[in-house]
Amino acid sequence: MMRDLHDHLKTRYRLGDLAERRGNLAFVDVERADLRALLVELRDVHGFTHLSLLTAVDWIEEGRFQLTYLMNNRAANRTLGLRVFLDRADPVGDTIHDLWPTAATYQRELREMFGIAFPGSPRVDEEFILEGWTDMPPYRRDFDTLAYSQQTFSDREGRETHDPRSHMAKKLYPEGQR
Amino acid sequence: MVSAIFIIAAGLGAGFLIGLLREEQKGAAFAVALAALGFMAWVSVSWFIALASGTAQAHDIITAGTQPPFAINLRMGLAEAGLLSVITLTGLASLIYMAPALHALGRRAFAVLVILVMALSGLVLTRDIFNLFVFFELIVIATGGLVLLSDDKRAVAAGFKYLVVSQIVGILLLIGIIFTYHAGGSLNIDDIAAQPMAFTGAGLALFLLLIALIVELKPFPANGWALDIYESAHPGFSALFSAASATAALYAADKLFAAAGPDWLPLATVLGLVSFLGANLLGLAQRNDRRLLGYSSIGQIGLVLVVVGQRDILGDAYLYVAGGILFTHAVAKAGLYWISGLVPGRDLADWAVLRANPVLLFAFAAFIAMLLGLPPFAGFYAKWDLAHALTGADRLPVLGLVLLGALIEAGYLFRWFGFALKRPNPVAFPGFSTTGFAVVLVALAGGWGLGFAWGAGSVHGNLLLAAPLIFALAFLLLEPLPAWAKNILAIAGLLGWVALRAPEYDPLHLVFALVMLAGGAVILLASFTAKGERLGFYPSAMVMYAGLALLIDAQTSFQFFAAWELLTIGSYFLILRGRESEPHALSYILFSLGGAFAILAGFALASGGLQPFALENLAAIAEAGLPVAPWVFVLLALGFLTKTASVGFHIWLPGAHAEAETDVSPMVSGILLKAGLFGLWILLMHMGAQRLWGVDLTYLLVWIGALSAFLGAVLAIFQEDAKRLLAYSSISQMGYALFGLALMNHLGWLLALMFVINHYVYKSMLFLAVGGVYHRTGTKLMYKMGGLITLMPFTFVSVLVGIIAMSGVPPLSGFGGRWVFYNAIMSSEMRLPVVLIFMSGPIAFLYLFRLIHTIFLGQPKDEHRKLREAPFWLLVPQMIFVAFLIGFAVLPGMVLRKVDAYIGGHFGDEALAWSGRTITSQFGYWNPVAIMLVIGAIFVIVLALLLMMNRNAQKVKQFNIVFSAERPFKPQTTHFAWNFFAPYRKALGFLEAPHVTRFWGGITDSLHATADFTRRIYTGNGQTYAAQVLVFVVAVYLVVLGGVS
Amino acid sequence: MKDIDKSFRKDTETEFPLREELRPRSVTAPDGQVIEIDPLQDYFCQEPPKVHKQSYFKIVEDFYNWARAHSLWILGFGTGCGAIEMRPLMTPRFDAYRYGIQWRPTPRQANLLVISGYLSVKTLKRAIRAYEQMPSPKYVVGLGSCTINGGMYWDSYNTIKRLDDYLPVDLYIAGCMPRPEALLAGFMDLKKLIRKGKAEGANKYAENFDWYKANQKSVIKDWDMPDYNW
Amino acid sequence: MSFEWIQLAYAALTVFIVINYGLIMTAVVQKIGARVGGRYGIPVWQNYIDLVKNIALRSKISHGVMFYLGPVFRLTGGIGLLLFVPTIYGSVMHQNFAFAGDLILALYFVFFGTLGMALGAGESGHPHAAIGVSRGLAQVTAAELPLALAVFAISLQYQTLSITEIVAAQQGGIFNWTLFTNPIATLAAMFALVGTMMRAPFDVVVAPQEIPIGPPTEYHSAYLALMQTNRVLFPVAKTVIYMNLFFGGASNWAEFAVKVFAIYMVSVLVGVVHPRFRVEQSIRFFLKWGLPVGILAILVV
Repeated sequence: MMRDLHDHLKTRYRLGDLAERRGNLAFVDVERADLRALLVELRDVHGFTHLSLLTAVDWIEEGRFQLTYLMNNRAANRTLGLRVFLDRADPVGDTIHDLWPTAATYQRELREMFGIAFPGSPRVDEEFILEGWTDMPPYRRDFDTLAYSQQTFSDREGRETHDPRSHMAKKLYPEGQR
Repeated sequence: MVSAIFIIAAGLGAGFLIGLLREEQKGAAFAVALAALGFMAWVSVSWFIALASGTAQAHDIITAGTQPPFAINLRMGLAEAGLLSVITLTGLASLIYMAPALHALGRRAFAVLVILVMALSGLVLTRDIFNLFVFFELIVIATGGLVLLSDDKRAVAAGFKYLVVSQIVGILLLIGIIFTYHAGGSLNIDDIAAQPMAFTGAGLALFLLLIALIVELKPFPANGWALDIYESAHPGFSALFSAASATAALYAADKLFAAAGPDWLPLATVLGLVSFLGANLLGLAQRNDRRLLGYSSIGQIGLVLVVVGQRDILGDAYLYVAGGILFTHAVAKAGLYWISGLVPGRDLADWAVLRANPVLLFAFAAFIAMLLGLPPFAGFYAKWDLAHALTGADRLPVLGLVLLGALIEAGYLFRWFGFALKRPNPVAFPGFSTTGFAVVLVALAGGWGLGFAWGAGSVHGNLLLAAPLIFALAFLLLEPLPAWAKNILAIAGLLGWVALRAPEYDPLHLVFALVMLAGGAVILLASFTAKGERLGFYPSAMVMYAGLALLIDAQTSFQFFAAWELLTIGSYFLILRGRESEPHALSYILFSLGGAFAILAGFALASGGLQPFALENLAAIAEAGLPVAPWVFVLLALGFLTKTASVGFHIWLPGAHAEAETDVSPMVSGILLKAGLFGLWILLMHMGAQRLWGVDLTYLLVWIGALSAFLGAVLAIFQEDAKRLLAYSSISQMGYALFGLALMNHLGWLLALMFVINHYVYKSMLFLAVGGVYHRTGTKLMYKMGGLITLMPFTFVSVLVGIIAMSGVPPLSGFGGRWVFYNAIMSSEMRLPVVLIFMSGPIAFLYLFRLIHTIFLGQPKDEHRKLREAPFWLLVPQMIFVAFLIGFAVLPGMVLRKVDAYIGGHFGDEALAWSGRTITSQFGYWNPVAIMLVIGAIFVIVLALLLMMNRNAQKVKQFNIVFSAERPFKPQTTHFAWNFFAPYRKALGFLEAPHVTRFWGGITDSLHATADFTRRIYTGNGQTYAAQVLVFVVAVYLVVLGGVS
Repeated sequence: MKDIDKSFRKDTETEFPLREELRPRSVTAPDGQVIEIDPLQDYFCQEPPKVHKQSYFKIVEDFYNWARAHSLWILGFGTGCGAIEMRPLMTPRFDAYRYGIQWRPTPRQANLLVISGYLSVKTLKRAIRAYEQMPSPKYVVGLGSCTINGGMYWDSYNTIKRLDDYLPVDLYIAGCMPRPEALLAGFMDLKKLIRKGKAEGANKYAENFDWYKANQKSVIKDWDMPDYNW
Repeated sequence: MSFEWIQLAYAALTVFIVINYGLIMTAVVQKIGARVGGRYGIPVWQNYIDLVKNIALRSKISHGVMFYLGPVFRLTGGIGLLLFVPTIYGSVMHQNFAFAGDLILALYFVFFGTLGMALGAGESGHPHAAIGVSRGLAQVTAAELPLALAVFAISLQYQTLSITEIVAAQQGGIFNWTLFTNPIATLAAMFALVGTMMRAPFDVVVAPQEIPIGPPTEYHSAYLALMQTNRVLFPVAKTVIYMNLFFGGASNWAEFAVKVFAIYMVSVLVGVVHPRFRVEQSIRFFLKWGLPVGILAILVV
C-alpha cells in the first residue's frame, strides 16, 4: 500500500527509498525543493490531511539537520514521514504554516530549541518555552546540558549517582548471581 | 400730515425721473431712488406713528374728485400704515443693500425697484379691485424686470417662469373682476362687502378673485416658480420679494376676504394650513439656504393666511395677531436674506463663516427666534393669542396643525443654526460689506423694536420690561468684559434676585427658587475657571436663569409659558456650546418646543380662550369637573414630562447633558430638569388627580416615574462615557421624583422635594467633579482613566460623598429620601410600580460604583501619572455641596420642616412629627443625628483598631498586586473597566434595546422621506409650473364647490 | 563526573535585553507635557524587605507562634508533579483541615509555600514572586528530591537543583514523590518548628537578601521585576 | 426610646456575644459540612486561631487610603447593622441603638459595608477584585429584590416599620409568626437570604477557582482579620433581621442561638446541594422565581 503510493509519487518527485517501519508507517527522504508540492499533494489528493508532528534531528556528524514531517491519513490509518535535510551551518527551513496553521507552533519550537529559521512563519522569533535564554539552542547536540547544569546550578553535597543497571543488579542480587 | 397719495406719486415720479436720466448718471439715479424711497418710508412711518398714537384718524383718499365707485379710492388706516412702513423700509434697505448690484445693472434697475415698491404700496392702499389688478400687473412687470435684469442664467429662467404663471394669475383675476362687476355693478371692495351677491356665478366670481390672490401668495404646492426666484435672484431682491411683495399680496387677499364675508374664510384656513405644513415639511429636505428661506417664507405666509381665515373669531385682536406674525416674518426674513447675501457659500453649513462675526451670529439666532414666534418677539404674543382664540372657538385641529407645522419649521431652522455654530468653516472669510452689515443690524433692531411694541400692546405686560430678562439681555452689551467680571455680575444678580423675592415666596416656591437661582449662583462659581471673554455664555445662561426666575414668579398662564420658552431658548444655546453637542442640542430644542406647544395647547384649552388666565384657575377647572379638564392635564403633563425627560421623551437628555460644557452640565441637569418638576407640581397642586376614560392619570404618572427610574438606571450602567452615565442617572432620579409627586400624598410630595434638593446637589457635584476630571484628562471615557484618587483627592471626596448620598446609604442625605419613600408608599394604594423602584435602587449602586471605580480606583494610566487636581474654582462649589450634603443629612429639618408644614396645609394632614432630632411618621421613625453619631463612633473605633494593628503597613505601588504569580503587563490591560457589567448585559441587556430612539427616529425619518418625495413635484419646468397652478385652482374650486353645495 | 566535556563553556557574556513594556519611555500627558515613565520605578515599590523583630514579650510571641502553627494557609500553587500529591490532603481520607491547614488562592492570605517538585528556572521566577508577596512570617516546604538536589533532573539545563539557594526553606520532605502521609508528617514537623520559633525564614531571607538575589539572578537571566515583589 | 450612656456598654456586650457566637457557629457549620462529607472537619475554635494568626502577621502592605479604609467600612457596616436592630426582644440591654431608625435604616445600611469594601477592593488595583465587585453588585440587584418586596408586604401587614413593633405583633405562640401569618412574604425573603449569604449557588463573587478570590484578593493580615470578623458577624446580624421579621424574634439568648442557627442553615443546606450559578443565571433565577413570589406577597397583603 505505502509502496504503491511511493511508486506512484516517485515518477514525479525525487524520492529516496521507502523505509517501512510497520505496515502503515513509513518514512521517505525528499528533496527540500519538492517538499511543499509533495505535502500539498499528500494532503489534498492522498488523504494525508493531518500533520501529526514536525520535529528535527541533529545529525551533527553529517553536518545537517533532519526535519521530519509526520503526516497521517486518518481514513486509511496510515502515517507517512517525510524527511528533509538542512545544512547545519545555515539551517533555514521552509514555513508551511499556510498549509497547517499548527505548523507555526512547531516551527517556533524548532527555532528556539534547534535554531532552525523559518522565515515568514508567524511569531517565529518570539520566546516559546524558554524564558530569557541567551545560550545556544539547547537541543543541539553540541550543547552540553550536564556541563551547563553544573556551571549554572550548585550541587548539594552527598549526592550519589548510580548507573541504574549496575545499581539495580546489586540491589536485587547482592551476592552477584544471575 | 402728508397725504398717502404722495407715496404713489413719489414712486411714479422718481421712476419717470430716473428714466429721463442719462445712462451713465448712475449716481444720480441712486440718489433719486434713495430720496423717493426715503420719502415714501418717511410718509408711511409718520402715518403709522400718528395712527398708532391716536393723533390721526384713518382716512380715505378720493382720487379724480369723485366718490367711489366712480373713482378709485385709497385708504390709509393703521394696518395700511404699518404695512406700508414695512414695505417702504424694506425697499429702502434693499436699495442700499443692493446698491452695488444695481449700479452694475444700470439706472433702469433703480427705476424698476422704485416702481416695484410703489406698486406694492398701491396694492396695500387701493380699495378698488381693478386698480388692484393694475398694481398687481405693475408688480409682476417690475418683479419680472428685476429678476430678468440679473445676470444669473437661472434667474432669467426663473423670471420667465414667474411671468408665465403671473399671466395665468392675471387672467384669473381679470375674469374674476369681470364676473364681480357683472354681479355687483361695482369694482369697489367696500361695495362688494356691502352688497350681498345673490345670483348664480357670484360665487365663482369671488372664488376667481380670491384664488388669484392666493396663488399670488405662492401657496404650497403651486409655488415651484417662486422658489426658483428665491433661490436664484439677488438676496437683496429676495428679501424684498419675501418681506414686501408677500406682505402686500397678503394684505390684498385679506381685503378681499374681508369683503367676501365669513363664508370664504375656511378657504383661507385650509389653503393656509396646507401651505404652512407642506412648505415646512419640504423645508426639512433643503440644503440650499435661499431655497430653504423661500420655503420658510411660503410657510409663514400660509400661517398668516390661516390667521386671515380666523378673522371671524379674532375680532379686535385680528390686526395684532396677523400683524405680529406678518411683520416679524417680514423683518426676520428680510434680515436672513440680507445675511445670506453676506455668506459666500450656498450650502446650509456654509453659514459657519458667520462665526467670524458674533453680531451676525446673534442676528441669525434672533431672526430664527422671531420666525418661530419665541419670546420676547412679536410673533410670540401673536401666536399665544391665536392659540387662545382657536381653542376659544373650538378650532382645535387648526391649532394642532399650526403647532405641528411650527415644530417642523423649528426643526430645520435650529438644525441650520446648529450647522452655523458647529460645522467646520469651509470657505475663507471674505469680509462682510459694511452696508450689508448695517442693513442687517437695522432689521435686527426692527425685530426687537417690534417685539417691544407688541409687548407694549399686550394685555399680559411687556416681557422686555421684566427685570430678569433685562438683566439677562444686558449681558449682550457686556460681552466685551472678561468672563470673571461677568461671572461676578451674574452671581450677584442671581443672589440679589433671590434675596429680593424670597420673602414673598411660600416654602415650596422658596425651595425651588433656592435650588434654581441660588443653586445656579453656586454652580456659576465653577465658571470662574473660564478664561477670556467666553462670548455667548452669559447671555444664554442668564436668559435661562431669567426664564427660571420668571417661572417661579409666574401668576398667569402667559407668564408661565413665556418663562418656559425663555428658559428653553437660553438652555438650548447653552447646550449648543458643547463640543459635540450639535445633534443633541437640536433634539433637545425639538423635544422642548414640542413639549412647550403641548403646554401652550393645554393652557389655551384650560382658559377656554379667556385671558389672562391665572394658574390658580386650573383648580377651578378641576373642581368643576369639566370634560376638558383631563385633556388639559394630559397636555400640560406631556409638556412637563419632556422637560423631566421621563421615559419615552428621554432620548434628548443623555447627549445634551453629556456633551455640554463642564459648568453647563450641572446647570442643565441639576437645575433645568427641576423646571419640569416645578411645572408638574403646579399642575398636580391645582388640578389634583384626573381621570380619563376611567384611568387615573396620576396612576399613569406613577408608572411613568417608576419606569423612568428603572430604565434610566439600567441604561446608566452600560455607559462608558462618565457624563452620559450621569445623564442617564438623571433620568432615573427624575423618575423617582415624578413617582413621589404622582403618589398624591403628603410624603410622596416630600419625597419629590427631597429629590429636587438632593438631585440638584449631588448631580451638580458629580457633573462638576467629572467635568474637572475631563478638564485634566481630556476624555470622558471612563475606561481610559483609573487610579486618579491620589492625583485628584478632593474630586474623589466629592464623588465619594456624592455616590453615597445618591445611593441612599445611611448616614448621608440620600437615606432620608429613601425613608420618606417607604413611608410614602405605605400610605399609598399603588403597589406594582413600587417593584420597579425597588429594583432601580440597587441598580443605582452598579453605575455609581462604576463611576468611582473606573475613574478613581484601579490602575492609573501612563499619561495621567502627573495630573494635577481639578481647577480651584471647580472644587469650590463641590466642597460647598459636600458640606451641604453632610449638613442636610444631619439636620434635614432645617429645610424640610417648613415645606412639610406647607404640604400638610395642602393635604390637610400631618404626616411627620418632628420631636427633638427624631422624625416620626405614622409607620416608623428616623433620627439622623443618632445615625450619624453611631456610625461615626463605630467607624472611628474600628479604624483605631486597624491603625493599631497595621500602623506599619508598607505603601506599595500600582503593580504590586498578586497576579497569579505573573506581573501585570500594562495599566491598560490590568484596569478592569470597559464593559464593566458584562454579566448584567447578558442577563438584562435586552432592556438596552433603543426602542424609543427608533420610534422617534422613525418619525423624523418618515418626515424626511415624505419631504424628499414631495419635492419631486418641483421639476423646474415652466410648463409644469403653469399646469400645477391651473390644476391647483381647479382642484380647489371643485373642493370649494363641493363644500358649498 | 568523568563524562563531562570540559570544552563546553556556557555563554556568560550575552545580556538579555529588558523587556519592552518595562523600558523607560516618554508619553504625552493630556496637557501636552511630555513625561518620562520608568516602569520598574513607577509601577513597583522598590523597598527591600525588612527584618521583623519578634514581639516584645516572649509569651505573646509564643501565643502568636501557637496560632501560626495551627493556622497553616497553603498557597494553591503547584509547581511540579508533586502537586498531585497535595490534592488528596483535602479528601476525607487525609483531611488536612483538621490540623488547621487550608488552601488559599492568593499569596496575600497564605503563609506556607509548598514547592511541590521540580522547579524550572521559568517557574522559579513565579515562585519567588509568590513567596515575596506573601506576608511574613512565611514558610517554605520543599517537596520531593527534585527540590533537595535536583533529583532525576540533576543534569537538566533548565531545572534548579537546590531550592535553598533561592528561597529560605524551612523543611524538606524527601521522596519521589512523597506520599500524602509523608506530607502530613512533614507539616506536623513544620508546626513544631513554628511553635519553637525556629521557622524564621522570612527574616533570614531579609537578612541575606543580597545573597539570595545574587543566586536568583544568576539563573534568571531576564530579571524583569523589582528586586523585591511587595 | 432615648439615649443613655450605659447603652454603650450594653451595645458592646451585644457585639461581643454576637461575634463569639458567629465565630463558633460558622465553624460548627463547616464542621457539619465536613461530617456530611465524611471528614472530621476543623476544630470549632479554628476561627479564633485564624483570627489571631492574621492579626499576628508581621509584614503588611497598603495600596492606599481607600484600600486601608475598606475593611473599616466593612466591619462598621456589620456592627452598625447589628446595633441598629434590637437583638433580643423585650431586653433593655440588647435593644442596642434601635432608636436611631427603623427597618428602613437597617435595610439600607446593609449596603454601607458592601460599598466601602467595593471601594477598598477597587483601590487595590487588582482586576479580579473589580470583577468580583462587578459580579457581586450585579447579583445583589436581583437577589435583594424579593426581600424588599417581602419587607414591604409585612410592613403593610403590620402597618409599621418599627422592628420592635413587628416582633411584638408576633408574640404569643408560634402561629403568630410571620412565617405562618404571611408565608408568601417569608418565602420571598428566603430567596433573598439564600441569595445574599455568599454561599453556593450564589457565590460566584468570590469564585476561588476562577478569580481568586474576588474582592478580597489583596487583603491580608489585620485587614483580613477585620473582614473575617465581619464575615461571622454580618450573616448573624442579617439573620437577626430575618428572625425578627419572619420568625418571631428572640426573647433570650438561647432562643436567639437556636433560631439564628436554624435560619442560617437554610442557606447552608441550599448551598451544599447546588453547584454555582453564573451571574446572569442567578439574576434570571431571582427574576423568574423570587420576583413573582415577592410580587404575590405585596399583592395579597
